[in-house]
Amino acid sequence: MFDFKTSLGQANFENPVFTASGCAGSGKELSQFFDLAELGAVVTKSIMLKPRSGRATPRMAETPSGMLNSIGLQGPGIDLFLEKDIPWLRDQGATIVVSIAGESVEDYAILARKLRAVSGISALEVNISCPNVENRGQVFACHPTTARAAIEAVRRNIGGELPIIAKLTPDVTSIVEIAEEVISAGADSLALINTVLGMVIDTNTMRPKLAGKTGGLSGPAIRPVAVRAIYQVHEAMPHVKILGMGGVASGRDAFELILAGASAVSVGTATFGNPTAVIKIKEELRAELISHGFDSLREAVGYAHRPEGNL
Amino acid sequence: MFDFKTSLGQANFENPVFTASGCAGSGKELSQFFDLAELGAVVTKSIMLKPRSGRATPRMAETPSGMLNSIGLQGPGIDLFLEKDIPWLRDQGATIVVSIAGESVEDYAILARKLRAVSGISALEVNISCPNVENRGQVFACHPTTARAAIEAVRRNIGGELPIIAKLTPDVTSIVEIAEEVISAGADSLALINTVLGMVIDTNTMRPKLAGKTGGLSGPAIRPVAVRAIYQVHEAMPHVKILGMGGVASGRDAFELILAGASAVSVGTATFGNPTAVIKIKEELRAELISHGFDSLREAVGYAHRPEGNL
Amino acid sequence: MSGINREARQIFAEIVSNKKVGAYHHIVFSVGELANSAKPGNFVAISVGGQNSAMVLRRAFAIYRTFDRGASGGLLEIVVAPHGAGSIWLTNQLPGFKVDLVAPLGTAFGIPTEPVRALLVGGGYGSAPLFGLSEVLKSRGCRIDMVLGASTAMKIYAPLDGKRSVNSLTTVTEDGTTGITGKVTDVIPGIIETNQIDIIYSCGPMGMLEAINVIAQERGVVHQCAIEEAMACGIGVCMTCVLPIRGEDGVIRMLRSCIDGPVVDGGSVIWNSKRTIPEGTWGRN
Amino acid sequence: MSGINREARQIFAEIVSNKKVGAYHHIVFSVGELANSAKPGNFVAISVGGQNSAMVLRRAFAIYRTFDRGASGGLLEIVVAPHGAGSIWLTNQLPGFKVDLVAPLGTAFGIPTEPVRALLVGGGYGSAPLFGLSEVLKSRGCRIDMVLGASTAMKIYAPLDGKRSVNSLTTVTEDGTTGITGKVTDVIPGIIETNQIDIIYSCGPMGMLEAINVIAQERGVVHQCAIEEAMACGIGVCMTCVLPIRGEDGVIRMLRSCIDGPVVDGGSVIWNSKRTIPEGTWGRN
Ligand SMILES: Cc1cc2nc3c(=O)[nH]c(=O)nc-3n(C[C@H](O)[C@H](O)[C@H](O)COP(=O)(O)OP(=O)(O)OC[C@H]3O[C@@H](n4cnc5c(N)ncnc54)[C@H](O)[C@@H]3O)c2cc1C
Ligand SMILES: Cc1cc2nc3c(=O)[nH]c(=O)nc-3n(C[C@H](O)[C@H](O)[C@H](O)COP(=O)(O)OP(=O)(O)OC[C@H]3O[C@@H](n4cnc5c(N)ncnc54)[C@H](O)[C@@H]3O)c2cc1C
Ligand SMILES: Cc1cc2nc3c(=O)[nH]c(=O)nc-3n(C[C@H](O)[C@H](O)[C@H](O)COP(=O)(O)O)c2cc1C
Ligand SMILES: Cc1cc2nc3c(=O)[nH]c(=O)nc-3n(C[C@H](O)[C@H](O)[C@H](O)COP(=O)(O)O)c2cc1C
Ligand code: FES
Ligand code: FES
Repeated sequence: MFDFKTSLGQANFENPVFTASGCAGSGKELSQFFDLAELGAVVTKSIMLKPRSGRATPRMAETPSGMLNSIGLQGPGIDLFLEKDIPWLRDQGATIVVSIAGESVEDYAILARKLRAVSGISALEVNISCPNVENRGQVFACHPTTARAAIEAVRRNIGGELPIIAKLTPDVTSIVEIAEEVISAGADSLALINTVLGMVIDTNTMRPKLAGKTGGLSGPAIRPVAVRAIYQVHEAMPHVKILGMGGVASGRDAFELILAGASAVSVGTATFGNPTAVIKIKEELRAELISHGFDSLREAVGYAHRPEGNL
Repeated sequence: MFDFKTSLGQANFENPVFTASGCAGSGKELSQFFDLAELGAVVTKSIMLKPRSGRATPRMAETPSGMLNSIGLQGPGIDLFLEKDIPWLRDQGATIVVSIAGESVEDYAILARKLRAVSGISALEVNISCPNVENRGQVFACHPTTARAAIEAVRRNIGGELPIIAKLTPDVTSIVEIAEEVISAGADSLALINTVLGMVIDTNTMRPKLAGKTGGLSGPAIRPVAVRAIYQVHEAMPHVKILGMGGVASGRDAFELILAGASAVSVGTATFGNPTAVIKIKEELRAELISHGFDSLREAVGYAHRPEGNL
Repeated sequence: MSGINREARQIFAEIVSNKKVGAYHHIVFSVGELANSAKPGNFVAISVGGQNSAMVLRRAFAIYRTFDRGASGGLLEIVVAPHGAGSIWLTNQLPGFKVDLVAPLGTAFGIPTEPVRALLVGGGYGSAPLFGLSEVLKSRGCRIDMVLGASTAMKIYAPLDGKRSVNSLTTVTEDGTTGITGKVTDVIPGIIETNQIDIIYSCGPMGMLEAINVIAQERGVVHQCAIEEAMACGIGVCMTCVLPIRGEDGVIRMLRSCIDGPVVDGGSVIWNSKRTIPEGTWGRN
Repeated sequence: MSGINREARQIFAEIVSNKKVGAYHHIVFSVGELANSAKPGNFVAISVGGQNSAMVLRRAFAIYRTFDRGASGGLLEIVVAPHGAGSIWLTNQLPGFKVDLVAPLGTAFGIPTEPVRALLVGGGYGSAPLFGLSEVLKSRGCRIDMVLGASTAMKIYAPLDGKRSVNSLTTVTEDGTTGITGKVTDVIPGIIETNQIDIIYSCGPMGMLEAINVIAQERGVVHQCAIEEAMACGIGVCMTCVLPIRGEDGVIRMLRSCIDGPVVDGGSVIWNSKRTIPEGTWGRN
């Protein structure tokens, strides 16, 4: 019997294929295409303290083998989210990972306190790839000190139970440095990678296409960046579990991230091109692992790091 | 009459479309497909002090809308290069930009001294996106201090005449910070961007595909990253001229980089897919500029930065 | 007019025919039972570029009409303007080729329960969904006037059989190559007055919809319009396609045009807000 | 055997025919005058995936043969194994479709000035360039033995008309579905001895070329082989396709297999050096 189970920190999952935060809402819209309980987990769209309109439109631009987005974390705020989305997801039998995002260290602390007593959540993904209003809009995950502060605030307030997955941006000089910092600050595992900062200029209007000017690049175009980041971090900290993401559109792609060191994989942009992508990828990944002779997913995690000479 | 001329520092060019360093050798191989004198400039492959075998193979992997390479700066060394390649290029009537790369600050200094008296060179592109053997293989352009040291070494040794174009990597937390540093260290203008660090794992062998494990991602996949970097740096330092590159495969793409703030554009990976890409892009760019009503290339540089409301 | 379209299915649909009509391509797909569940106003989302395409997102097209011919024979038709790389690719596919298609998506035009006097206004290929709508309205005993506008005659989509179900048809082109010279908004006020229009249904470029809306609101005419926002997913999960809409509670929210639209109440839209979030929008900061 | 192929041209070439032959596709292009300049051993580089393809690099294929029928009628033929996305795309293109093609590229097999006894060894589709070669050798009065090997019969490419020009043909398959069961290297020593072979020409997988080379060097037979390295540009500008070759001066250099190859002297190659730079290579540090 092939063993597809995986874990991130103390959280266990039936299979390693998740939705990516911001690419599946809170699951409702995908549930008409498949049963959410079939997923390793639903990772919900990053939720903030208060309701947020998000950025003005245009919010997206297609790019070669990818897309830019600048949603600006539109959402209902944590209270409405806990009142409506979480009970609904629980009713579906979904495994839930809640993603949170803050504008200040205090935001993260409050979000963690609001979540600590909520039942039915398997883990917290802490999106620290967002602008810190207290520090000239600099992204938390871009600097060791602010990355640490955000994660410490969550750790202090979440209590002992709920595992913390810190989600990092690749837009840094050394992602290993940031990864080490957030792990020492109390994160249990890491989510790699968030989108890559990019821009498209509309050559008709001759201005940036997105209202927010810059946006986050996602999709297959960035997969080599994701694989590199996961590989580097797994090499530096082989015992830290990684939730990998970035351009996964097939079981082969998911397998590539797992060989690099991911224990589970989130699927984002691929869902936009194909509403059933997550299910397809899960089945393809299982077949891929079996055809390469693995008895379990766990054996394949980081397998690309084995010493030369080993088969 | 449409004015296609451009300049970088004190160097003037008949048109703004160049080859990208490492993607056209020293011009010889392309010269059977078109006349090198038609190019804005030939930017030669980064040359080092000594002959170099480069890295082991495999050295490349195709990726969605891009490719990874890890050549390791294979080349004959500066002496043979000056003896053979430069005279040949001069004979072709080509406008020449020489790219140099070093493993230490001292290397850059020596390279500059060897080049200062050479005639027929329009500018020096200083590739500082390479590993510094004196500093744990860290890339010069990744840190303000090492980036500054390399550029200062060139500035001190090159004399007053030859303009310096500092070529930066996008793999940093803030490219504006590095850009400001190298300009204050004496660079006249900037080349943006070098490749993005990536990795591909071969799912058959289940190991990194490239012998060098990581490689540089280039091609259309990274164009949004290039546009963003050029836009940010032009916004911060509008008077510094930029040689833009990254995923340019058509005149529309070149126009996009110019609107973002590039005064000239280098074409790299597109040449691999199409040996005459540089010429095609030059003609398409001219048509694009004219059809948008520009009388000169200069008017279009950074045009995407004009205030809202302006046409 | 809101929420998830529970009928949406993902299928591989074979192209049955692909014909150039004026500036457009009229493309017919074999979709089986899916044809039953589509309503006027709904759209389809189609993968473009084939395998190994650099285009990762679907393209949205309004459903022109459907034919229910049972499980094997259901047809779905669209009208495509070759615009950029994706739509041009689609117009180049030949009968026999299968595309990956998700439909029906989005909201439908609201159908009045009693016979009303309806004005249908289409801009360019925006006319396409109006013909299916007019058939439904006609079957409900409505009187239907139709105005179609475009820059030039080639861009007026008005098939003969489509015209059958309307009581009057006015065409307007900016260059005067067919019909009246001008814009649709030049003739709408007159028709509203003469024919005592109760409701306007519109589909076309945002600028046109906005101008129609001004006329409709001034005259107190209900206005349902099908909007066109750039969409990444088409199914409600990406939040790229939003626009500001005032709810019945008076609060402006950024709603998704793919699931709370494309058909929306023109009077509730905060028009001309591109590149800004209107003051007072829920969660604006 | 070195340097830039001055004959290389970039053209749009129409597919004249595309037929499945065993495990391969035999594809014929209309290339006009370009057919004149191709020599056995040269290759073509073809853009794949069409417009908006996510594949940015050309694919290389050995030229199987060319027909000079003047400016309008010249033909160029290749044999393609459907391997990954790019080659599969190519095998799916129909006659009438035009591809962007650069040819002839690379070095050609060296032709001896006097009649010699030649052994031609092909692995899989590696047989393709050997038929054109054998015609040239035959016209120079050479005696030609040919050995073709593959894992299975379907992967032996040996068209009837190709066999005309050889004096003997031995086929070898690993699974025994045709010819002798085994590997080409099982039969080569015997043929060298019996037929007093002066020169071996080979084309096929690197492992096979290396094994042939051991046999050739042991017996002092000249060995020209056409190698296959992953190539990004095919024209000498990217430096991805290199392999270590010992020059006449005894120095090992990383040479480009696209312009200093694909045909190289087997005796000068430093075999089995993948993922390393051999000790003593020029510029190794
Ligand atoms: C609800 C809806 C219904 C539509 N109905 C029709 C129809 O019936 N017939 C028709 O010809 N077209 C219709 N469109 C527009 C059609 O989707 C675009 O023309 C098409 O997406 C352009 O893609 P492209 O690759 O050709 O252009 P590109 O400009 O290359 O597309 C690049 C990206 O921008 C998006 N985009 C570009 N233009 C538009 C646009 N006008 N609207 C939305 N997204 C755009 C694309 O989806 C793609 O993601 C509709 C759009 C929507 C949202
Ligand atoms: C000089 C030369 C001559 C060749 N002659 C033939 C021939 O006559 N018939 C034939 O079927 N094939 C031939 N090949 C191999 C052919 O180029 C590859 O099979 C093809 O590039 C695979 O592309 P793909 O997209 O199908 O596979 P993918 O694996 O998807 O290709 C991904 C990338 O790897 C490269 N690549 C993958 N496999 C090879 C390979 N074996 N050799 C070189 N590059 C590779 C591709 O070019 C591409 O850049 C030749 C290769 C070379 C270098
Ligand atoms: C439209 C869109 C919205 C996103 N929203 C979020 C978000 O709210 N929180 C977050 O952590 N990541 C967000 N992401 C990033 C994804 O979760 C993921 O890290 C990234 O897109 C790379 O994966 P992909 O290439 O599979 O999309 C978003 C991505 C997209 C495309
Ligand atoms: C095969 C290859 C070799 C390269 N070699 C160099 C080099 O020697 N020096 C350098 O500064 N940049 C080098 N580059 C980077 C290019 O000059 C360019 O900055 C980058 O590829 C982005 O442009 P592109 O997308 O048009 O290729 C190389 C790129 C490639 C693909
Ligand atoms: S298009 Fe994705 S939410 Fe509407
Ligand atoms: S393939 Fe580019 S140098 Fe040989």
